[in-house]
This record gives sequence, C-alpha cells and structure tokens, in this order.
Amino acid sequence: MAVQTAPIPVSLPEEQARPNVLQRVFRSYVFRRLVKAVVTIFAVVTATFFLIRLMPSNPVEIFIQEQIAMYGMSYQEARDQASALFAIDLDAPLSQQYLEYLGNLLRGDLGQSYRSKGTYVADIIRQFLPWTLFSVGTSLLISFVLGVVLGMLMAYRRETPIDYALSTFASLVSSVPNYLIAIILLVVLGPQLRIINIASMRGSISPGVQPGFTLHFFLDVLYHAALPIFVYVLTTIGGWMLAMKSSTIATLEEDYVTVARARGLKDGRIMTSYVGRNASLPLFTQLAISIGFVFGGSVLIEAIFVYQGIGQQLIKAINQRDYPVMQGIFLIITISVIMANLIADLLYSRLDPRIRLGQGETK
Amino acid sequence: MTANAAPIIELDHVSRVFEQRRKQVKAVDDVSLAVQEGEVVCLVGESGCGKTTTGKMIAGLIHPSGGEVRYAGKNIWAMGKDEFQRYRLAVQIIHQDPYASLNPAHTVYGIMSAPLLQHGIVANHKQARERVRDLLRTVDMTPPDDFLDKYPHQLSGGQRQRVSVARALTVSPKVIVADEAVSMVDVSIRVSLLNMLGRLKRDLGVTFIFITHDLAVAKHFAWEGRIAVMYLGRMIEIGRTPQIINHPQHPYTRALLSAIPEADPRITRTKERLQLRSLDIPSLLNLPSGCSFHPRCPLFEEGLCEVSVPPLADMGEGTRVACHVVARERAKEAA
Amino acid sequence: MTFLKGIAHWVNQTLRLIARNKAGFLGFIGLLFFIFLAFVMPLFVPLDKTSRVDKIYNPPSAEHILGTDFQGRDIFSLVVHGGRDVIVIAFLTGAISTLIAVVLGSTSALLGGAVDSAIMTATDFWLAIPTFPLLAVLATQIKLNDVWLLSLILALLSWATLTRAIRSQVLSLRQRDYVEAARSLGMSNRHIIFKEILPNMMSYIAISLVFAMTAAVYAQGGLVFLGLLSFSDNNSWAVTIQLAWTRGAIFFKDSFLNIMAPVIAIALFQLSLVLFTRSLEEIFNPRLRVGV
Amino acid sequence: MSEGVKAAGEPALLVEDLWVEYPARRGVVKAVRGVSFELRRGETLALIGESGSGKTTLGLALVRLLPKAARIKQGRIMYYRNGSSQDVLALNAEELRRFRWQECAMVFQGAQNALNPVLRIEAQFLDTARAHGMANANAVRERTIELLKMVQLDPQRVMHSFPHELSGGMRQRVLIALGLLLQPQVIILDEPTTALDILTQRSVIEVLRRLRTQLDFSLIFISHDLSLAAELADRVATVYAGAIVEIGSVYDIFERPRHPYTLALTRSVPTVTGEMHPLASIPGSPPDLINPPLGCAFHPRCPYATDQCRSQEPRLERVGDDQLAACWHWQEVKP
Repeated sequence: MAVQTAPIPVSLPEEQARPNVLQRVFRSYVFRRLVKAVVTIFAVVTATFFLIRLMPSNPVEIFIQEQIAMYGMSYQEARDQASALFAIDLDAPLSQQYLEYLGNLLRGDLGQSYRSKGTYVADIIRQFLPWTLFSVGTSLLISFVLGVVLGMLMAYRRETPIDYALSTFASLVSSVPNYLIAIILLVVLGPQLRIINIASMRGSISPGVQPGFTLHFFLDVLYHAALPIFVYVLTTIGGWMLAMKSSTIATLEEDYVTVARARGLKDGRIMTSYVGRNASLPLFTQLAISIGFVFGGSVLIEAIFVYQGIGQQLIKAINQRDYPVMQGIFLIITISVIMANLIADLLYSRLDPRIRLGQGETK
Repeated sequence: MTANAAPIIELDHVSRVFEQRRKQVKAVDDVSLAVQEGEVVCLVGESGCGKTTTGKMIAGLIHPSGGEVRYAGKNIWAMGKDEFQRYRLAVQIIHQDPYASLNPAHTVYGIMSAPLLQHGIVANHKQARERVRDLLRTVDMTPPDDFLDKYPHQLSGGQRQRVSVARALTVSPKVIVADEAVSMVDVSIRVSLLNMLGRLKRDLGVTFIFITHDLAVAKHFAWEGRIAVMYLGRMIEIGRTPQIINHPQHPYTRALLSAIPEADPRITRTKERLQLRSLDIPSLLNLPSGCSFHPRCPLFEEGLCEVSVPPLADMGEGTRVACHVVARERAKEAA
Repeated sequence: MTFLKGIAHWVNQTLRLIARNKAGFLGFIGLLFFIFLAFVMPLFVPLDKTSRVDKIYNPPSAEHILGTDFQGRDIFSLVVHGGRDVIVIAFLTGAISTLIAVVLGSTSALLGGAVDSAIMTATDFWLAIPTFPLLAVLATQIKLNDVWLLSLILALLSWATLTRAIRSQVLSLRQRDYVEAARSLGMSNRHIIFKEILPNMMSYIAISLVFAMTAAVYAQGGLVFLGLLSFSDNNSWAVTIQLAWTRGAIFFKDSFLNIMAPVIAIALFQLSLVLFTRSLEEIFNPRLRVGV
Repeated sequence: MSEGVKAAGEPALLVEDLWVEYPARRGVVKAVRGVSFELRRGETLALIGESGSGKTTLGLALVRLLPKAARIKQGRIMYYRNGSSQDVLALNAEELRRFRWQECAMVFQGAQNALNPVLRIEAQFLDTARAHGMANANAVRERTIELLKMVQLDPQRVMHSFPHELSGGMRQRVLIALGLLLQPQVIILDEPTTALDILTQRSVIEVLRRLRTQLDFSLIFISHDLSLAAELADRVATVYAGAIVEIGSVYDIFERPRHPYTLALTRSVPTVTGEMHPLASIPGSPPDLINPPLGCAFHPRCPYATDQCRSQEPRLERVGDDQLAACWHWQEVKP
C-alpha cells in the first residue's frame, strides 16, 4: 500500500477549552466557592443558634445570681429586678425565635444586647471587630511572609548551624500554646524585667487619642497592638517555617529546578520564580486552616493583653449568656474566617495555573 | 457448546466508562475476546488504550459498565459468592511496578503465607513455610531461605517481581494476567523474568493474558499465541502473533511496528517508516468520530472513516481487523 | 520465656529506633519524665491544701523548692499533682478524636459515594468554622471534673482535620497494587483493612494522635484560663495558672514561680509531645525496623 | 546523517579518569569510577547502561549539576571550542553558569517535569535567554518561533501554553528546542524517550535526527535503551558499575562487541523485525556500587571469568580500529 508523504505533521497543544470557556470555568469555580461559603455560613448560623439556646442557664438566671451574690438581694427581689430589665420573651417556641432571628438577619439586623439595653450587636461588632481584624490580619501577613523567607533560608542552608538554630526555634514556638507564650512575655517583660509597662499597653488606643490618618494615631495603635501581634506572629511563624522548609526541600529536588540550573539561570531568579513560587503554593492551602486558628486564638490573647477586640467581647458575652451578642460575634468571626479562606483559595487558584483550569476541585 | 469447549476467559462486548471531571471517559469500548485454556494472548497498545482496564476486568477487579466477562462460560458478575471466589483465585494478576505491588510492612514469608493460610491451602505455619519455599524455588529464588524473612525493600526489582509471581502461584491460578510485568525491570533481568514466565506457561499450563506496550516483547512471549492490538479503548486488530508481526494490516499496527526502534543499527536505520498525519494521540475525553484513528491515519478517506466505527472484520488466517479501507481492499481482492 | 524474650527484644529494638532521632529521643525522655511526675511522684509528695496567710508568695527554700502561692501553698506539690488531669484529658481526647477520624475517614474512603460526600461535607463545614470560640460556647456546659465529657467535646477540635487526612491516606493506600493483589487473592476485607492498609498508616495515626493531644492540652488550658470551664477542687496546671492569673500573680516579682511553674510545665509537656512525633515515624517504618 | 566517525581532531569534550562518589545510608556509593572518553565534534555518543550503573551521575557531573552531597574525587573535564579550551571542573560559579546551556545544554530524564509548571513556555525561553545576556525580547521570540517550528510544534499555541497543557512528547520537543536556544556546542540528553509512547518516541527520534543534519552540535545521550543507540548514535559506550567497559562505533558495538556485558546486552533485547531467536539472559543481579566486586565488576555474571578477572580490574584497551574494551578476555568474546 502506498505510504502517504504527508507534509510534516505539526502538533498542537491538547484541545483546550477556548478562552471564553476557560473564563467561564474559572468564573463558575469562583461561583461554586461562593455558594459553598454562603451555605456554610447559613449552617453556622443555624447550629450556633440552637447550641446557644440549649445551653443550661440563661441570661436572666445569670443576672439573678449576680445580683444575689453582689448585693445580697433575695431571689425574689433579684427576679423582679430582672424581669423589669429584660424585656425578652425566652419562653417563645425555639422555632419561632429561630425564624424571627433569620428574618432579622436577612435584613442585616443582628439584634440588641440583652444586658445593655439599647446596645445593638452590630454596633458592638463595628466597634470591636476592626481591632481584631487589624491585629490578626497584620500578624498573619507578617508571619506568613517571614515564615516563607526563613523556611527557604533553612532549606537552602540545610544542615548548617543556621538551619539547626531556626528549626529548634520553630519547633519550640510552634509547640507552646500561644496564651502561655503571652503570659510568659507579660510576666517576664513586665513585672520581672520591667521592660514594658503592661498597664499603658492595654486597650486598643490610649485615652484621648483621636482616630484619624495621623502618625500619632497610627503609632499609638501599633503600640497597643504590638504585644498581641508579636504573640500571634511568634506562635504561627514556626509552622510556616517548617512547612516552607519541607516544601522547599521537595521543590529543590524537582527536575525543573535542576534544569533551571542547567539552563544557566541566575540563582536569584531560580530562587524566586522557580523554587519560591512553587514551594509556597501548597502553603496557601494551609493558610485557610491557619486563619481560623489565629482568629480563634484571639479570644485568649485579647483577654491576656486586655486588647479591645471582638474576642474579648465574645468572652464577656458568654459569661453573661448574652445570646444575641454571642451569636452575632460568633457569626462575624465565622464569616471573617470563611471569607479569608475564600480569598486564600482564590489567590491560590490565581497562582497555580493547574488549578485555574478547574482541575483542582477534584482534591 | 459443551462446557469443555467454552473458552476459559471470554469478553463479550465489554465496555468500561469512567467518570472524570464530570465527563464520561470510555476507557474500554465494545471489546470482545475469547481465550482458550493454555493459550497466550498479548494485549498491546500505547498508554491510554485501555489494555490495563481490560486486564483488570478479566481479573474481576473492575466491573464492566457494559457487556459480560465470562469465566469457563459463566458471567462472573452473576456468580454466587463461592463460585466467584473460585473464579477470583483462578485468575491472578501481576502488576507492573515491582515497588508498589508488595506491601512494605510484611516479609516475603508474610506476604506469601497469607493467602495459603486464609484459603486453607496449608494447615499451619510449618506447612506454609514449606510451600513458600517450594514456590520461591519455582520462580528461581534460590536458596529460598535467604529470602523468606526479607522485607520487600531489601530485594531488587527483579526479585520483587519474582515474589509477585510466586504470590500469585500460591492459589494455583489457571489464568495469569501479567500487566506490563517486565517493563520496569532492567534489560539484563528482563529476559530471565520472561523466560521464567514462559516456563510457568509450559510446565503449569497456565493461560496468560500478557499486557504490554512493547511489540517486541509480545512477539517473543507469545509467538505461539495471539496478539490483540488496542487503540483508544477499542480492539483494532487481533490475530496469530506471526501474522500480526510479519503481516500487520491495520494502519495503526503497521505504524507501531514500523516506528519501533530496533537494537540493530542496520535494521533500524533502513526500516521503512509509516508517516502519520498527526503526531498526537487524541484525548479520551474528546474522541474523534467514526474510526478514532482517522485523524492520524495515512489511509484516511473522507466521508468514510470519520462517519462510522469500523467493525472487526475477518481477513482470513485468523486475523480480524477494524478498518474500513483495509476491509474494502480485501473485499475487492476476493471479488 | 521466649515470649518474655520477644518482648525484651521488641522493647530493645523500639528504643533503638526512638534513639535514631535525637529530637524524638529528647521528646521521649520528656514524656517519661512527665508521666513519672504526674503518676508516680504524687505517691510521695502529698497535695498541699492548707492556706497559710503568713507564707504567701514565699521564694524557693529547702522546705518549698518552688516557693509558695497566693495562699501560701507549696507550688511544687501543686505542679506534681497538676499533671495527671492534663495528661489524662489530653490522651483521652487524642484517642477519641483519632478513633472518630479513623472510623469516619476510612468509612468515607472505603465506601465512597453518598456516605463519602456526606462525611466530607461535614468535615468541610467543620474546618471552615473557628473551633475555639465554638468550644468556648460549649464549654460553659461542663466542668473540668467531667473528664470523659470534656474529652469528647475537646475531640471536636481536631476530628475534622484528622478525618480528612485519614481519608486521603486510605484513599491512596487502597489503590496500591498490593491491595489490589490482595483482593485478587481473595483475601477477606478484614485482612485487607487490618493487614494491608492499617500497618502502613500506623505512623500516621500515631503522629495524628500526638498532635490531637497537643490540641487538647491547648484547648483545655485555654478554656480553664478564660474561666469558661468551671472547676471545683481540681488541681490541674491550668487551674493553677488561672488562679494565679485572677489573683494577680503576674503583677508581683515574688509571685513569678506561682504562675511560671505550671506555665513551663505545660509548655515543656507540649514540646515533648511534638518532639516525640519525630521518633514515631521511625518506630512504625518497616524499612527501619529491620535495620538496613 | 553523519554516519561514521569524523576524522580525529580537536574533540568537543574530553573526560579523563573521572571519579564521583556520594554518601548513602549504607556507605559511600562509587557512582562513577575512572571514566575517560572523548566526545568528537558533531558526533552523537550514546552512553548505555542499566539503572544504577552511574550513567546519570556521569551526565550530571559533565555540567557539574551533581547533588550537594556528591563529590568529584578526581578527574578532568576539558571543553574545547574554536581552538580554546576550558577546564570545566575549574570554572568559578559565574563561568559555570555561562558554560551551562550556552556551551553545554543538558536535558533531563523524560522531561515530564523539566519545565516550571507556573510559567508559560515563552517565559521560560525568555528566562533562559536573559540569563545569558540576550535582552531583546523580540529577537528571542522570533528565535523561539523558529526553534519550535524546527521541532514540529505550532509556535503560536505552544508558546502561550503552560507545561501541563502539553503532552509528554510535546514537552520533550519543547525542551529540545529550548536546548538549542543558545546554540550550544554540546547537548546532553538523559533518557530522551523514556516514558513516551512508541509513536511519540518516533517523532522525537526523527526530530533529533533531522536537527543533527541541520545544525552543528555534538550530542551525548544517556539511555538504558539499546535500540535508541542503534538508531541515533555514531558511537556507543557501555557503562557498567560506574565505568565505561566498552566504547566504539555503533556498528562495532552491535556487530562485534568485545566486552561480555555488551554482548550479553545486545543478545537480551528482543526485536520485532527478523527471525525469532532465543533471548539470552544475563545471570545474577546488577552490581552494588557501594561494594563493587573486586577485580572486574562484571565477573560474578560473566561466563568468561577467570581468577584474573576476580582479582585484577581490566582497563580500557584498544580492541579494534576505533573500539576500546575493558576485558581480560576480549579476544575470546565471540558474538
């Protein structure tokens, strides 16, 4: 049979989705992630609503107990005072309360505090959340960037004194609970060494400082946030360092890094675009978990440093069984974490072209 | 048809569809094959042609999405529990990667004694040890006592592959599906493994389904048997080995044979190569219409090849080929 | 006799494997120390319950090697008695969450389909919410005394991450060729799960258990510290910290040890746990067991 | 095709008594043991060896890309171009960086993962050019287009693709094009066709064959595949246990091998063309490079072995016009 002498065949890349389809895929990925986020938030709202109401004791009881303990009132007196104070109907069926709550929520109404009448939950959140977002966000950023850089340094200087020193440091700080580190710092730097003045660092800003775009305000904010940020960074950086170290070591063994060297690329270029970029990719997936953890930890850290953030308010609300406040704050913490997750996810999909084509969802 | 005449393995219009990224992937499409007891059949094709999936369906490890897999005339997926277990033991599989097919947590003895003890082939560990020794000798691992208590990581690739074979032999199989069983071992070891398998075939009368991408290996292992060539999930040519190797008919088989480099400079540099129209294998996710080889086929005829799927047609001499053009030429010759 | 010899051999070999990793060995020694401190020492050091107004915040002396607390109690005895609960709760929590994770994770991986997606949706949900605040809410219901209930609730902290990890482990292991070979050899499901899959996950499970323990130590300490977990007569390191904190021990130079002793105890215990994981890898790796 | 060996003149690369070692858990791996050879101008030299023979280490040593732990214990690597010479082992970091790819490009194993997954192909060409002082992006783009066409790829689409969007064969050809970007005098290919399908292998082989006639470079390829050597090489060197045991023209090596290992290798590879001949296996297992056998490393597996072989290591000696072998009994070795 005749062998056809066809023109030299030229190969094309595998049939890929055309650009507009590609965009569609990406858009639908974002869309799916968004839907998932909304569903999760709804589930959290529902779960916390019922969990909180299933808790023993209620705000009225707690108030009564407090009155008795503090002022030596009789139970009846305290009770009378309570019912005068709390204009709430705790006896309405749960399902009715729930539907009401959902309805309000959809209108953006988080309700009012049971304890301080006339205080809107939304106001509490507006007042305290920015401080937590600021301190937690700043620390995450610092700790991630610094951790990635140090982790790469450890990998490049593997089995040298620098690596040993940094690895020891990383294991040490990542295994000790953050609140213990906070206490140690406070005790050692405060009363023991008298390096810092604990009392003046409390709160979020010093009394009398006016918010605004002034250097004074900015420095004051930093002064008050310094300790929490330092602790957040200290307790999370170890994890990033170790993760980045092992990821970098793995990446250094990839063929494309050796080939990059064989190609005579400059070390700096290899370190950033070849090793660094690829090695940090898996860390973005860990970022999600880390965000939740740091946010959760703020409850403890803010209590220790008396930092006026949302975590402090949550503890206060829990102790007073102030349902709407608890619920509202927990909701807002959850939303922040889920949103941060979403951002981390989308960022990751922007950075890794393999995910961009929608292949990442299978995992 | 009497029970005796029934082929030991029979694939009857078997297909297998996998779900991948919300898309249906036809890994195996309408494959029929009858293997007689004691026969050697090589499934040959490039990666993604469905040969491994076919092998696993023969071994009962993957459920077909269409068609029937029969063992001694019986649909294996309609068998009762005991019957299925008997079939399962009768058909054993040898994997490609000797580093993945042995559990790193157990010793050679542990690996081989487990099936012996589970199926009551031996009564106790003492007998099991004896039997394992015998089997190790069968696969040329002598003296066996050197290997009994070794862990897989202490063995070389070739030795591991021998243990895999010996493990399969614990249950005295009638059929062995060898999935690229020699392609990951070194050249110097490969021949002795092939020879060892060949001896099992002769001495034990085991039926072999030998899966390989290497036509040269297929030729040497199955000279007395048959070769079935697969392309993108379909069987496109099947026939007796000397026929397929020396007189290939399907353009894909011819392309493959002509493309293979040979370990002889004079032969390989003067070989006539069949030019394809395209270098790239289409994705299984996006199969060409009609004959799936048509975008690359030098015999492509518009209005024919991309229109319908060619059936496997008898070309005489026991060869069957799935190609519109070849079938037409053949019909002309006959007329 | 041979049985004892076997055990001796096993212990010997395991110790040698632990010692392969210096950091891991250090962690192992640390854990031994804490187990001794918390479970043996209390037999010799009585718990000091009497408050002595004349002995508040005494510095270390021969009589009180770590000094005294805000009530004049011996800090050393508090540290000795404060470990048991922490360790027991941590271990129970670790065991419970690992058990949940192994069961859910492997069920999810082995059954697949609707069960898989249900379990995975639940873990996804759980992973998306900040757990510590949620625990804070839940903790108000229970006391530190309810060891089992507390462990169960604390286990909620880590089960999801673990389940996910175990699932992907099982998923990857069950696709190994040797598992397929076992199926082909007609081995029972029990054999496949316990003899083929599980042994290759042991180091992973053990390490997960230890990390779940650290999470439990973190959480119980945090909850007690915030005063969300009520305690009556418990003597846990966490309780000592909480009391020292609320009684203002951080503000005085002399009260340093009152708060730092339990803080350091917890910190070192955590560190020992984390370091010990390095050795676990070696213990369960069959490649190392035989000693190449 | 540049068949036959060009007249002796200045070589492109000269390797003398090269020794490479690296530490492993069990001891020191002597991966390369006293290797000497010359790469002639414009020729294609195949280094053939099985896994663990040290051939990849040798290739990496030529461009000094060995892992950190590895150590070049002794030896000399001289590179010649336009009448001047460079001692590769004496280059400082910056000189070495310029030497790589500009003078000597090394393309790795199978190339499946040799390209940065997060950069588009065009960016990787640009990166390479910039590192060597070619700053004009337009000129680089034009050259890239030209090279991609040369390796039978569609430049417009390939350039804007990410590596994972290309098939294995396409990636291999992209790498070859990338290797040619700076017009190096020496190109080293490590297992250029391993893990590729037969038809894809064929396309890579054809591309290489054509490039050799069109462009002026010397090629070393490292492979376990004898048929690839038969297909492409002018000269072939067999590597066993870290040493070259035989080197000669491709026809001598395949038709008149003088080392028993080379002979055994050529007889153990099945062919599809020609008669069925029985395959000879090589007994024993590959050598342990931590404790290589005393004397000739091949003696435990060699049918010609005598006491001399067990105690004294043979050196490469002239056994033909352009053929060297390291065997005490080369005169007795008969195909």
